[in-house]
Amino acid sequence: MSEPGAIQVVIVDGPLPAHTCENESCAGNAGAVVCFDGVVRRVEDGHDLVALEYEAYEPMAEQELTRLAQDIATTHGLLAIDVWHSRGRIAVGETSFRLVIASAHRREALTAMGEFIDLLKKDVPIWKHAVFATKPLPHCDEFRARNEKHERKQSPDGQ
Amino acid sequence: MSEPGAIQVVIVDGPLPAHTCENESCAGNAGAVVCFDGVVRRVEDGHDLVALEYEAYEPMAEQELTRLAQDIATTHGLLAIDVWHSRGRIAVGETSFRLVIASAHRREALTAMGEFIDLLKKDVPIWKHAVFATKPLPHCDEFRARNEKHERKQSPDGQ
Amino acid sequence: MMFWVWNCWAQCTLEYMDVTVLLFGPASTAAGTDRVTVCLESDHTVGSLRDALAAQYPALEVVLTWGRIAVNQKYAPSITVIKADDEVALVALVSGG
Amino acid sequence: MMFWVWNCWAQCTLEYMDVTVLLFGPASTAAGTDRVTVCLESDHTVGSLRDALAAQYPALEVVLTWGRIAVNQKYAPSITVIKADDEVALVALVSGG
Repeated sequence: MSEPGAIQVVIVDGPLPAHTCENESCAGNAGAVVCFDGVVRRVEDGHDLVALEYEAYEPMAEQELTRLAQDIATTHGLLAIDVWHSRGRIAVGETSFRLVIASAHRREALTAMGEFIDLLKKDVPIWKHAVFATKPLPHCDEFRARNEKHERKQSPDGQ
Repeated sequence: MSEPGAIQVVIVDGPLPAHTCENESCAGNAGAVVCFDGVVRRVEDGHDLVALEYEAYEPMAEQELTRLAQDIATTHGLLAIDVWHSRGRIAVGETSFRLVIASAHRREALTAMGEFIDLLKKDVPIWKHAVFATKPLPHCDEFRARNEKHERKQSPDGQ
Repeated sequence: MMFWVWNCWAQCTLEYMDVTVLLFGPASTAAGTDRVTVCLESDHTVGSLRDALAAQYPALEVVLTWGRIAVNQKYAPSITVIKADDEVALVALVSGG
Repeated sequence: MMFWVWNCWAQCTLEYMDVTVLLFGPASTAAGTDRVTVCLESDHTVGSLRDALAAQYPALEVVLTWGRIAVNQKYAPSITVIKADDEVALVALVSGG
């Protein structure tokens, strides 16, 4: 976080490195610095995972993350947002997503964090494919479930 | 975080050191590791602060933090909670409180985090005294406001 | 007046255009490729592109029910007109992070 | 029966006890000290302690309206009986972290 109101968006190859929740910046204005790490879990839908493979549509993913960060920062009056997302193969236990939010008080940071991640999943063109230990054909189940869900409520352009 | 379901509570003298949101542990079960840093802000009620002085009633503060962490971990099915709180003088921009929560999914971690901090302020016997740059008699205003509020709604034993 | 309406209709219907559509995630899995080329016959809007995609690539029909079209890396509503050099993608998110 | 009631009443009312109460934060500020000693005259419950504190240290009256009593580092309700060696504190939180 380089300066108050700063937005930083980074898409990196591979897992995110260990990270310190920095707060030296924000010039004494931040009362809360909240850091969210999204980590690859061993078990996905009851199956043992080896890794997740992330595919991003760049630079749209970066643009959408930036737009989202700006919207959320404005809505909640945040001091700074840092977003990091991996692409490529991320093993179990490794971090693929990181969101750091600095704000004057805790409530807006926590609310913004939940909101950001919900909207990220809705709008940011990044896909994950599960790599299972035993079972091939990774995301077919997920895909089929989604198709069935959406066959019932169709919208002309999905918006 | 040493093991799944682990609770760690630490009260330390002075500001908390920079900290990495660790997630190597939890043995691949954690999908979310959320780290909250409470930082001393420059401005408190419109006045310029130099520092906050934290006073703890130990070991009750540690016991209450542990009980709270256990309650919250059970309620939300969390994998691990680390709590750190400073005592003594913490300068503007320094961290006086840290809460790290690991859970399978993000929602329970974020909900638990907000809940934990609200209950901490209600139940854990730690007090802060503002050290102002210009104005002496630190927490008199706060104290007076609180008194006025409570004079109106009295409860026999405050519980 | 009659001439102007005819002229507009002729322009709109007669200018065929090939549009390459980038595919990702489930759209790419469904089509078995990371891009398809679709021929727009009527107008050149995103709405028509969706209809043409579904007609020319039946494998994409289901994904199109929830997927959104991005034009030049921005989500575009049905009325957006696609120009020759635009980058067009079918973005069908399942989950993101 | 009458004897038993009398005996109990006599025990409860006649055993005076000095209790040291630790003070922190606003309670300490109000009293100008970090501990006070209060004399319990009737029973030895937390409820009576609160009454005695307010009566013997009027400066604490306001803090007592929201502060809680902790006995041996646990919040204690009004009916808790205080024993001779218990650690007693007045915990009046303003905000914690």
